[in-house]
Amino acid sequence: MSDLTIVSSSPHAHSGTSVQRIMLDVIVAMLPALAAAIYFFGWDAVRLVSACVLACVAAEAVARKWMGRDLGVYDLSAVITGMLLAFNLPPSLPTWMAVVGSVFAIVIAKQLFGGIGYNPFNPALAGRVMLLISFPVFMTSWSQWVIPAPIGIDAVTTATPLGLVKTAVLSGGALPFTFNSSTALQLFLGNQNGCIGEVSAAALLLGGLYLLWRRCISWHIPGAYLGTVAIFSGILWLLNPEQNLSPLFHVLAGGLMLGALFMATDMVTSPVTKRGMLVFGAGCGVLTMLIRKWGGYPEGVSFAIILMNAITPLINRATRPRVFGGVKSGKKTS
Amino acid sequence: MTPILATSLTIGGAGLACSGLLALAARFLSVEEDPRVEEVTNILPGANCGGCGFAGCANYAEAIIVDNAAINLCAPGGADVLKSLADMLGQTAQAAEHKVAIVLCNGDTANAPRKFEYNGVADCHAAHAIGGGDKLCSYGCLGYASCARVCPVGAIEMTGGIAKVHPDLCISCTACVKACPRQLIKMVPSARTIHVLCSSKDKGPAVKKACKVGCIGCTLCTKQVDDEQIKMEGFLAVVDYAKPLDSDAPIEKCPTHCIVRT
Amino acid sequence: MTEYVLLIIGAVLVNNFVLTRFLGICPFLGVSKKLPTALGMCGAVVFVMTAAALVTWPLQHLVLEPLGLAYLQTIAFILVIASFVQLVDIAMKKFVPPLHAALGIFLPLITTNCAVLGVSVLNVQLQYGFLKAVVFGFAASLGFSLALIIFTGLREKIDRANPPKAFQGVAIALVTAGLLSLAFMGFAGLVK
Amino acid sequence: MGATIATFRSPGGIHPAYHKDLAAEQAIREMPLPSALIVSMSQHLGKPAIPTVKKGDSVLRGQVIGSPAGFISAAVHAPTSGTVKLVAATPTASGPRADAITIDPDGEDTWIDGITPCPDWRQLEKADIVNRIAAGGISGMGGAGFPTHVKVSPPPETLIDTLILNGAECEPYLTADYRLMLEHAAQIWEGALIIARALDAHTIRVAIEDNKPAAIAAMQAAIPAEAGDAAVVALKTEYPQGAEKQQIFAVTGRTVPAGGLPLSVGVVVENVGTTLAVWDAVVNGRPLTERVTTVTGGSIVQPANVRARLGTTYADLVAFCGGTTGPVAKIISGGPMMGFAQADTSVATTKTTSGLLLLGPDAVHAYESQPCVSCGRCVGVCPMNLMPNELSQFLEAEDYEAAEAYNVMDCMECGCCAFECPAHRPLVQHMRRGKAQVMLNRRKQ
Amino acid sequence: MKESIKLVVVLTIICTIAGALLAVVKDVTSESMQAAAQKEKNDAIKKVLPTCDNDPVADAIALDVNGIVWTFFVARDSNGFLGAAFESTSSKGYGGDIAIMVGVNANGTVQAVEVLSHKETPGLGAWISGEAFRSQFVGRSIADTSWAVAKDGGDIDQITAATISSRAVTEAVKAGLDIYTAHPKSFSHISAKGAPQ
Amino acid sequence: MKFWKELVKGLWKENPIFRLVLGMCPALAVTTSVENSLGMGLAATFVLICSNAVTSLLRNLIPAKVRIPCFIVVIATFVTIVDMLMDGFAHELHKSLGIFIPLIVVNCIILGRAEAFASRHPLWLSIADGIGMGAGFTLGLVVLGATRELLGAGSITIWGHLKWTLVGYEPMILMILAPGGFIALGCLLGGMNHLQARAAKRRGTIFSPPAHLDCRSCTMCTFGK
Repeated sequence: MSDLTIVSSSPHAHSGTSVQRIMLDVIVAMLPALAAAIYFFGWDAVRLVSACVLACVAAEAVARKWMGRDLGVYDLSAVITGMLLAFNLPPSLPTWMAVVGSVFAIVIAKQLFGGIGYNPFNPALAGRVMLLISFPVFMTSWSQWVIPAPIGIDAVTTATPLGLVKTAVLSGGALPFTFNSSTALQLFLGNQNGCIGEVSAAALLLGGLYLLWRRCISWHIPGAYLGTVAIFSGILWLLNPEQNLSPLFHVLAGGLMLGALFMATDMVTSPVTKRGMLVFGAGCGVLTMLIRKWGGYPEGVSFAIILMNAITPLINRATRPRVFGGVKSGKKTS
Repeated sequence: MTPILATSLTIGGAGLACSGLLALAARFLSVEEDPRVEEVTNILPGANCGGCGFAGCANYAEAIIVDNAAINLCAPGGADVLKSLADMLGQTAQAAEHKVAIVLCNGDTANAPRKFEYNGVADCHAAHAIGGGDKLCSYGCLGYASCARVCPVGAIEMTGGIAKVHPDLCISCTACVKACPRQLIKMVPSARTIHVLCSSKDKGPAVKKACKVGCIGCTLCTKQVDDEQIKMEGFLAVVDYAKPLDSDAPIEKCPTHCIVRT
Repeated sequence: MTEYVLLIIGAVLVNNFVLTRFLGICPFLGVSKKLPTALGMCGAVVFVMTAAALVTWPLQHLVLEPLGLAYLQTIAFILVIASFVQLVDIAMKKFVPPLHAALGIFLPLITTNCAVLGVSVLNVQLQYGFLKAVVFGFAASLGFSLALIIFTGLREKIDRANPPKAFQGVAIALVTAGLLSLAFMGFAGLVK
Repeated sequence: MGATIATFRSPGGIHPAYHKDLAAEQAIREMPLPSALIVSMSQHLGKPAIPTVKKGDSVLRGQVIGSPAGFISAAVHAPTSGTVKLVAATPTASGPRADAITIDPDGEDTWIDGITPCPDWRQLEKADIVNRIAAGGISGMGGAGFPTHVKVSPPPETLIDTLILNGAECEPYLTADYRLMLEHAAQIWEGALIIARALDAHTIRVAIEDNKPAAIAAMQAAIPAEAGDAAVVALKTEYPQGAEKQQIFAVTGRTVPAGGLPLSVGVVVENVGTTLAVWDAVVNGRPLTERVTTVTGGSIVQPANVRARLGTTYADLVAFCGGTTGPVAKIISGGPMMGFAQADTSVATTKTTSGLLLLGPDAVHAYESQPCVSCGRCVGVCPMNLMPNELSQFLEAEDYEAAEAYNVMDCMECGCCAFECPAHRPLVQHMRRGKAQVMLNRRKQ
Repeated sequence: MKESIKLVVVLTIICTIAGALLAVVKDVTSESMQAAAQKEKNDAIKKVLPTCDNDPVADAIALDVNGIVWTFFVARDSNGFLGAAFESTSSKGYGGDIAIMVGVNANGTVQAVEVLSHKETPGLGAWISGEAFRSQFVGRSIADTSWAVAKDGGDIDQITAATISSRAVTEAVKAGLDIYTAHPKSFSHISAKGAPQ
Repeated sequence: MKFWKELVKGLWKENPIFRLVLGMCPALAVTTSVENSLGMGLAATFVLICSNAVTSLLRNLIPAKVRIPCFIVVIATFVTIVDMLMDGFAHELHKSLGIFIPLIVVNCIILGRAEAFASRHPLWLSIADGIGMGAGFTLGLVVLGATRELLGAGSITIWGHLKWTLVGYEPMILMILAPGGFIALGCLLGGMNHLQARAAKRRGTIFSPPAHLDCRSCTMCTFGK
């Protein structure tokens, strides 16, 4: 540093926030869910999370080095990608597959576009969807319980609650279990089969609240997302309670909480305007329910969010705020 | 033989019908348009890449003829297309002397100190607008590559904090001339190799303070030439490119070495 | 009715012409730089693909098949589609110049595009009736338009991105298309 | 009767650390004449004034040394008596060079003849008030420097019903207006009455942020009986409440159309400092030759509010305030949000110099310009409802047409976006560059 | 105008020549094209009915059940009626229609199942054409089997993560088998040699 | 020598897939296996050689205005021939290539070469160009097909006889599905760009990766004009 004064454009003050700080907050917010994952799945959770995080960070460093750029791992975004990806994996997945998913997420979905900020799709989700399509058998094999079997939902089964519902509905049978307050509590606390990070809605909510408090996310996306899912499933439920479970089930089951609070809210791949966020959240909700209800997969959160990622630039365009004092006209928003 | 005949007749008939219809349509429904538009369309590469800002090559062609759009917007076409267009439209009718761009500043980081630590957008215009640019010399090259970025052929290289044009790559599009906020880039005949690489209008002492290789207005060089091939404009020696000059004397005499042979 | 709705959902989302069937990749990659351009392209594609389905079905079922000349399908289709579009182009220029200004340049561009010929051939292969064939042509073009519009939005983002030198241009566009196609896999199974 | 609370909330806004405690309790100090004054001809918005003196001339305080170069321009007066040492193009605080007249003070500080006080201004015609303001060379002292005589002579068909005195002083660090309101409330009110009379405005509002209760109380207490519909409005403390359009909305609920002037909604906004200068010019007949500047920042030994002659160099101001503590990393003319960083302290004060800020290395924030992470914070805080994220990326790609379509011209460079940007992008600089280029492109057409 | 006429003439000539050329090639290849298509079907039938010595295609029986025509390719040898093969299509596949060929013994048990065409996901649903899945149908009849996949409580083990495809095949086998079993009379008169009456 | 040059340029210097970025539809659609890639490549090569030859022979007989329609008819004829031949003699392959056989007719490489090369060069050079470009196209398809089949199916099979298997590898089904096609081609293209940039650097020239599809030589859009 020379003894010359620094000259820059105004403003000369800054809020002190930084990308790294925000990422750190997100990591902190994921800790409760991580704890829940370790509690429910034990060694497998530790194994997958550490494999994914290490692979993501290493892939980022290697890719950036190969591209002749700075290391770039200090912003911690690769750590988040790793954790999120791990959260979206079934506990029994072989480690090498988790590593492949991590490398795909970081190299193909992120660094090829230039790294943080440039990626159009959420890397963790891209990695997850890639794994789901590449290794469907491994990605849909759910391990048995390591803690006392849950009540209400068949304890021996190796399927997720959503998977059970899908199978039942597809074969034209009745709903596989009744959904009451005790099952709801199970789902809320995490006593269910599923990906390691998605099972405990309570832990995820805790993290989500922290993010809201830290202003890392706004309520718009999760609110619109969860609300739309509740309304959509509520309508289906009212129309035909024999074939559809209650909105509460749909909100608590599967990866919805994880998706709505941690993945749909990824800043890079979600809209920047408040109206856009509402549209984005609602779109995620509709697509999730569309896939859950009529699609080939029992769970639609990942696909819904990644599809909405794709139209985020269009949403941003369409929901451009009207300039203060500007006339009401859409002529420039094409 | 019948199936072969039937097939021939069917396809032949189809060909006849289609081409006949088209010929009729072309005859009776044709719309008058400037034939030059088609001519330009044919010159353009037809990539319809939209890079020029128009929807496709035909639209661009129309814009060139009707709205006098610039003819140098076609990147895929490159210099060839530009030349053909220019020839066709007579925009550079006279076979002008081939000119190349040159940056009239030699004050690289080693020779020209900074006056403050600039922290902001790496763009010459932006830097120039803040405190008049971070270079102590308020005329010198800021080195934020605004010219290099607009060069369609990558002929401008940033070395030692100043821009240098590779004359053999330059296609004389003058984009860089317009891009420099300090008007440092001039088009000069490519045959000329002796230049005064300074644009500072400041007086000698001020220049000396701001740059080790600036023109201090000592007028020594003007005395080495016989026909004002180098003359003084205020406190700055300027090469008159209209007059031939090929003498090493001014280069040797210049005390700050701002006259160079490239 | 349900049948047609499913046909449309199938052609737009599940078996998207561009993203799963790989038809019409050239305009998909080539005309996705700016949204207005892409929209013009979409208009032209919807028109031409529907028209192609409309024209080639009678050609196949009323001319070629009765004459036992079904094997002339390719050559007949391409001739008729190309001439028809050219005709429309000329007529449009004459009678509705504004529309021609908006869609005109795209018409010849996609005349002989594989999506257009593809929809005609698929209609024959899938043995669709006339109405179904036309609806399929229309739905397929909607699918193309959807993919193109989404991709254009993404493209405007990735054009500002910072890929490594070797991946600039088509390469990164292809990777993006791949990720978009990956996302569209979520619609699998929506229509059996 | 307490102050009215503003009910309307304009979009966006931020809450920076204010640091006002550094100088808020420092009463205004008169600064003695420095050894040289460098009086710029470009102290206002619009065309620079034209020097009317040359090297060697002797001048008297209040003498016109720069005559306005058109309607939207302002006269410049000699701040003291002395000799003209130099007339030359000199760098200004905002960057570009402008003519400046260097005066060697003779120490006498003799006023020019013909200063005519006018305590019974109530007898003056409107045009006379405007003329006296124009003769005083008064321009906005809040920052932009719009010539005041232009502001107070709206086109005849325009009806102005409200005058807002801007005492928000929303910029961090700055306390000059605050001190003026505490120490000169009565004179400010009288100035306000003068302007209101010139405008035929029947409503006067004084807008002050609610983090300055003392100023609110002082202005409230000083409301003159003759002021009709007059009140002090407490604004929610939020940057940039001092921005004209935002303040008009907060106080009156009226929205100035994008690209339009406050006149179009019947409002004129004057800074309290300007109002005081108007009072001085109309009542005392004295042209604008000095102003109060807050000299503050972590590197100033004795932060203060200084009444100094126009043309006092920053170096003299700093010396008057006891010099600096430790290394100075950034010198800012104005407030931290919209002020201009300086290479050194050789620049002199002008009518718009509301503050001088010297920051140490620890208080300086550096732009690193990482890629935009689309967090949308800038969109949320933009008081003009723009999308700085998109704009900065358009401008990085030098796509000025797209930037224009995204309303870059409506940016007022308040700095909220860059303040909030976690990627430390120099957003305001992008906007400035974009605005300049768009103006250039428009002029070409 | 002259230009236009030239255009029409040249294009017409070229088209005519092209047509002729195509007709010739068609003439040359049509036999092998038909043969190839025929061979494909025959091969499939051969695979599911390995022991017959007649031409099952020539001896096919058509049954009209509720408006749908089912074709049974009858297999015979010197001992008489061996069984039949039928083609069955399920539209409930994951990626589209699944067409299978099933060979049935005279006593109504499945002899072999071949997958003719499908659009199932490679590496997943596509395993329906794998030996492991197909072989579990062998020896089953309508009566002794619960015709559903294990997940639905039936006897057929579905392919992991490809229940839909497995279910579709199972249903397709059952559909044809049902008809075969329900119409014993249609086959009972088939003798060793002569064509069915 | 000239003949030789035209013959080899398509393999690397002007490779239709990796340099000109042409014929994307079949390049993505049929490259799920080496077998299909090879079939498609050979079919396209056949059409390319024949249409190049005919175009070259007719090049002085056809008036400029009907050039394109005539070329299309010629190409469509050969495509139909290939379609019929394949149906008759390579039935399985015909089935798996499906709709993409008739679609060779709209593959920009074919018309592009006819228009850009064959209509301006003598027969023997045109044939060389057809062989070279066809070989380049086939090579591109096979490389892509091999990558996708190996990663996506874990093995490579050619006509049921030659078979290599990646032992102990769990196939990534994605690679033989649609997204895998895009991603594999994108990555291969990026890799090729990288190699060429390195080669260019060694030669001291500047390399810029293809920014768009090179449809310069395809003039299909001027049909009938």
